[in-house]
Amino acid sequence: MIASHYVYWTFFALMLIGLYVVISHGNLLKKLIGLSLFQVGVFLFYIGLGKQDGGSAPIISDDVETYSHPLPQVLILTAIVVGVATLAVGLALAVRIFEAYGTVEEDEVLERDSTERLAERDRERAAEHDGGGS
Amino acid sequence: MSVIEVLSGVLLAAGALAVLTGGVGMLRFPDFYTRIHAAGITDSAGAGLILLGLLLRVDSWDTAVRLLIILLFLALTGPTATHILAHAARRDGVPMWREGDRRQ
Amino acid sequence: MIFAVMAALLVTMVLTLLRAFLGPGLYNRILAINTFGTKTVLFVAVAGFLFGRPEFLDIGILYALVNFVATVAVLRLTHYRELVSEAEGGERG
Amino acid sequence: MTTTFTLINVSLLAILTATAVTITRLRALYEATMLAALFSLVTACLFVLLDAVDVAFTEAAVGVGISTVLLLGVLALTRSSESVTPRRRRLPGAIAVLLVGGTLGYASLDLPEFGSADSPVQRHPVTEVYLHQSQEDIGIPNTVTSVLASYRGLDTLGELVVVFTAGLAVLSLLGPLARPERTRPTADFHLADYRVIRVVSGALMPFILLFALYVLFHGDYGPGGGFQAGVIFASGFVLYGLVFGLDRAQRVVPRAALWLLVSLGLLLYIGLGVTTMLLGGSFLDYDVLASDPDTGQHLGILVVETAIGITVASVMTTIFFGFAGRGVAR
Amino acid sequence: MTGQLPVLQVAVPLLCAPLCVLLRSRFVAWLLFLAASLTSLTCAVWLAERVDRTGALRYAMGDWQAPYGIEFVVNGFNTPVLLLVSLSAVVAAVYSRRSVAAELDDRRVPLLYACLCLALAGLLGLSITGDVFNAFVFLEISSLSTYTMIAMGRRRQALLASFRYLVIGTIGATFLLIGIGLAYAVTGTLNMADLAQRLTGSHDNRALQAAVVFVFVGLAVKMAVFPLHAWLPAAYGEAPSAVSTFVAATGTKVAIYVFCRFAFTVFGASLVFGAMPVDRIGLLLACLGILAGSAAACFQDDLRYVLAWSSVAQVGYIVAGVSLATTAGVSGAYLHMIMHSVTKAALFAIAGVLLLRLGSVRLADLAGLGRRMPWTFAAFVVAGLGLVGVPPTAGFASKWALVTALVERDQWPVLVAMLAGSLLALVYVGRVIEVAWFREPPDGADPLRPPASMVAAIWFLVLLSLYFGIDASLPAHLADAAAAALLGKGGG
Repeated sequence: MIASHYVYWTFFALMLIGLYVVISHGNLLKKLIGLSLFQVGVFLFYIGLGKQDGGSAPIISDDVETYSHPLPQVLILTAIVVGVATLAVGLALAVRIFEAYGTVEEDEVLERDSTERLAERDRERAAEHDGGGS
Repeated sequence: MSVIEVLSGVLLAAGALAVLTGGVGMLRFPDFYTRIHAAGITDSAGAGLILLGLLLRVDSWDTAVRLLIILLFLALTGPTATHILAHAARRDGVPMWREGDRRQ
Repeated sequence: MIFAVMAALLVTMVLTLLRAFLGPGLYNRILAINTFGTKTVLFVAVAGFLFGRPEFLDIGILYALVNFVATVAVLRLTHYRELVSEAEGGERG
Repeated sequence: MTTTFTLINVSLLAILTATAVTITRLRALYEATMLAALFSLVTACLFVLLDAVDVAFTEAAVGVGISTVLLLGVLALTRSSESVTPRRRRLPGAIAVLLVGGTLGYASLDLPEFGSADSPVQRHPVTEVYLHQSQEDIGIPNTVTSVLASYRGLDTLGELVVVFTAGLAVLSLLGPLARPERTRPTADFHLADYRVIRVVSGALMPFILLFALYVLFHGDYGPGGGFQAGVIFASGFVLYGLVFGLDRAQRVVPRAALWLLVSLGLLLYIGLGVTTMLLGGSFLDYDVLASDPDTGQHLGILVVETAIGITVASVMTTIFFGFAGRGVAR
Repeated sequence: MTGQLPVLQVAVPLLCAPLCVLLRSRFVAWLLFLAASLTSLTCAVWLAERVDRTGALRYAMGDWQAPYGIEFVVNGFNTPVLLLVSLSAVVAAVYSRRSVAAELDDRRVPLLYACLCLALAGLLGLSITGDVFNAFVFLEISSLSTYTMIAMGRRRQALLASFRYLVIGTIGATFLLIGIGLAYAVTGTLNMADLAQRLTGSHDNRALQAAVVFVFVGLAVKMAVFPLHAWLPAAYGEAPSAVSTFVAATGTKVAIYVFCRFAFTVFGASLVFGAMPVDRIGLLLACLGILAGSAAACFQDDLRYVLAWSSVAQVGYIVAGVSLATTAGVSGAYLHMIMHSVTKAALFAIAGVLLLRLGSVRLADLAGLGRRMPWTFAAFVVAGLGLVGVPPTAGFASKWALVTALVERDQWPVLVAMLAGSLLALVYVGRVIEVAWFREPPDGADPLRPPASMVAAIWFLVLLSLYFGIDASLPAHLADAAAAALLGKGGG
């Protein structure tokens, strides 16, 4: 079991490390780094599925007999591209969030939003009160 | 065993040795500036010797051309990278180690 | 012989990696990672010969290229950060 | 041979795991980004080892050439150190990791052996078709390219659309349409400090572009193809922009041209599909492009790779200009 | 040319997206989006009609037969979704012209239309594809364009909403990818029909069971099923109104369809609902979702957040129907999907009009609306009652179908939750009506005239929902055909 599955387990461990970073870290950029780690784990898992012992890259040549499977590689090429596209959008959003809030920590952003909302409500209350009084 | 194979073996062994020395130096040297020296050994001597050793083993010319291109590329970018690194480190005031200082 | 070279490369990778983990500071890490990049170029070349299909050396060329681009990017962009933060660090809070 | 493979594999996996753990622990984000680049390099080596040369090519180009540069660019624009993760945030992460890890571990008990020649993946008739039948159907040695561009051409179109969408997103969020209200001081790059790098980069530029073209057209025979070529083109421009400043880079490739190219590649791909439909085949059936199916497939794949190359190169350059332009906005 | 319809459905919106960017004119971009959605609608009607007559259609991309290539499959189970998505796109196109012009700065408008085209293409492709990995790609197209559109919202909160949706959505998509990978490891194929065939008889394969878990958790994120709904309220509440109108009507619905497709036609009901307790978990989460979503909706003070939380609850109703795994349940779920989509699109469209004319949709600012915009308010009342499920609105017909399906299986606790959810819906809709009708408008407020095109779109949706409420034969026929096709009783 260990000899035949250690590779998968390591890939799974990489996924979990990434997942942990995405969920528990509050820094938006760190979250994105974690997201890439998570995805890389999945990519490796797919490629692992296509590997064959003693196989070679699936580029046909006369003096090679066994090849690893090309399909997982094609899928992962697509997935890598999707991953980098998502990363780019996420980073652009992070830059804009920093410009709007002055921070890239999720907790601080939420805090700033809620203080803004509270301030607004207070203003409203005050306005209502004035209206009732006069 | 032909002469070329022996020669290639010698080159590869020398390259492996250089790479290893560089690696150990990378870890053991006391500060950034001395470590650049270690990096230089692996980048130039190690890479060069290994690639030359491999070059003697190729059997088709297009592989040989690619090896040469890699060699050229490493020879061009390696020193440049270390140069600007040292430059930038000095600019940012990375401390220099002198005899008797604590290792970093 | 080639296997010995591979082993040496792997050991060096680990040593360099330790330097990258230990730092200290940004520059030691950049240096370690730059050196590590060279190791990976060699790794690809040697692996090609080790497993009998040396025709994929294009990958090595690419590694050398992106390694250089990344190093330049680090140096450029870290330097730039200081300029910006000096100029308006206070405003952004 | 298998022992050699296992030894190398285990070392790389160990390096990878150690790097991942270190990344999570580092709070200095520049350092974390650098280690992420290193992580990418090791992953790419692992891909080479697992026979996925095309994937290794892409992972190195994307992970080191694009992701790292973008992350560094963003760090330059924002804050570069992470605040301490409060204890209360750790619990949900730990729970999710336990649940997912448990499920994955459970799944692994019934996964086929790693590297087995007898797994469902290898036994499925698709394998035979992609590896051998494709030599007659399409006639390209690199089966990854033929599966990518022909058998599963629609996935690749989808991938290109995703890239296009990312380009749109960055344009709309950071492009010239979304100027920050506050202008920043012009960044002084101290170009004179870096004479060596300017000379070297200048010398490398034509070589990089040539290499990109080579990768584009050599994709049928070796690792490479449109996407990889596009990324190499883009990293060439990135290097140029980093070394010679954004202004000069934008003079070489003006924004208007980029806008045009971004759409042009995608239009070319979809247009190819529409052409095959007009010629009486189904969507992306390249057989109808020429009198002889083999030539038709070659032509179709060439057009597809070129289209991908154009869009990817221009989108990645647009994205880089978007981030870099944010910093030196005047 | 009619043989090419399945691919035209997706290819035309895809073609329009780069053209929008290339031509860079607001009007042309709008026209392109309208043309794309009208073409899709035409194709969808045509396909629905053909499937109804002749059964399933298959289209092999690049003439590579499945499982070697990718195929599109049109069958009873996805024609309702195709119709729903393309019809919503047409309505959103009519509606968006004025709304987008008011909410976005000029130069970004073509980009928004390009993203709308891409989202449309992504959702249609997701509904029509017969290949699991291709489904992932289309899912990412639609998601990525949706993130982009949400980030175009007016307030800075839109940025964080988009970012959180991006992170959660990507985790969901990656889960889907893991699930697909595990299923691939067990079978070696990615084609849905081939997968289903190769999976029969391997119910106790642990990797396969894990694949089911991952695929469903990944889709649950996109569906906004109760504990994974965190992204939805802010995303719908902050997006530009045209976008929330379109996405609220289609986004989660298509994910629910994909869930059904995987559950019934890929993994098979005997594995998913027999060997694994997905039905019980589904019903539990549905109840929790209905209660939590409705309750949260009652405490919002922004109209769009009220509607968004109500969406979380409505997803619960649909999931309850699907989890029953009976023909009546699935048919009811499809019916509720259609009805809710029409109703919710109308409500978000109304919120957009209010945002345009009042500058805010906070409940406090809606005071006296009934007198200032009587027609828009009337539309809100009708659509709101549809949300509650009062006869003769659309909501009643579909909730009734769900209730009968639940009674048939003796699921009384779920029924109680649904009734409680409807009562809570009465509370949150009632709150809005109370403010809008009984509170005095601020001094000096004049009657407001919303733009004609937006009113037309709203009233089209409202009248459609009324019509479906009175005569539900068309959607009921579609829903029955869908359930029959999914559960393998006819249709093929």
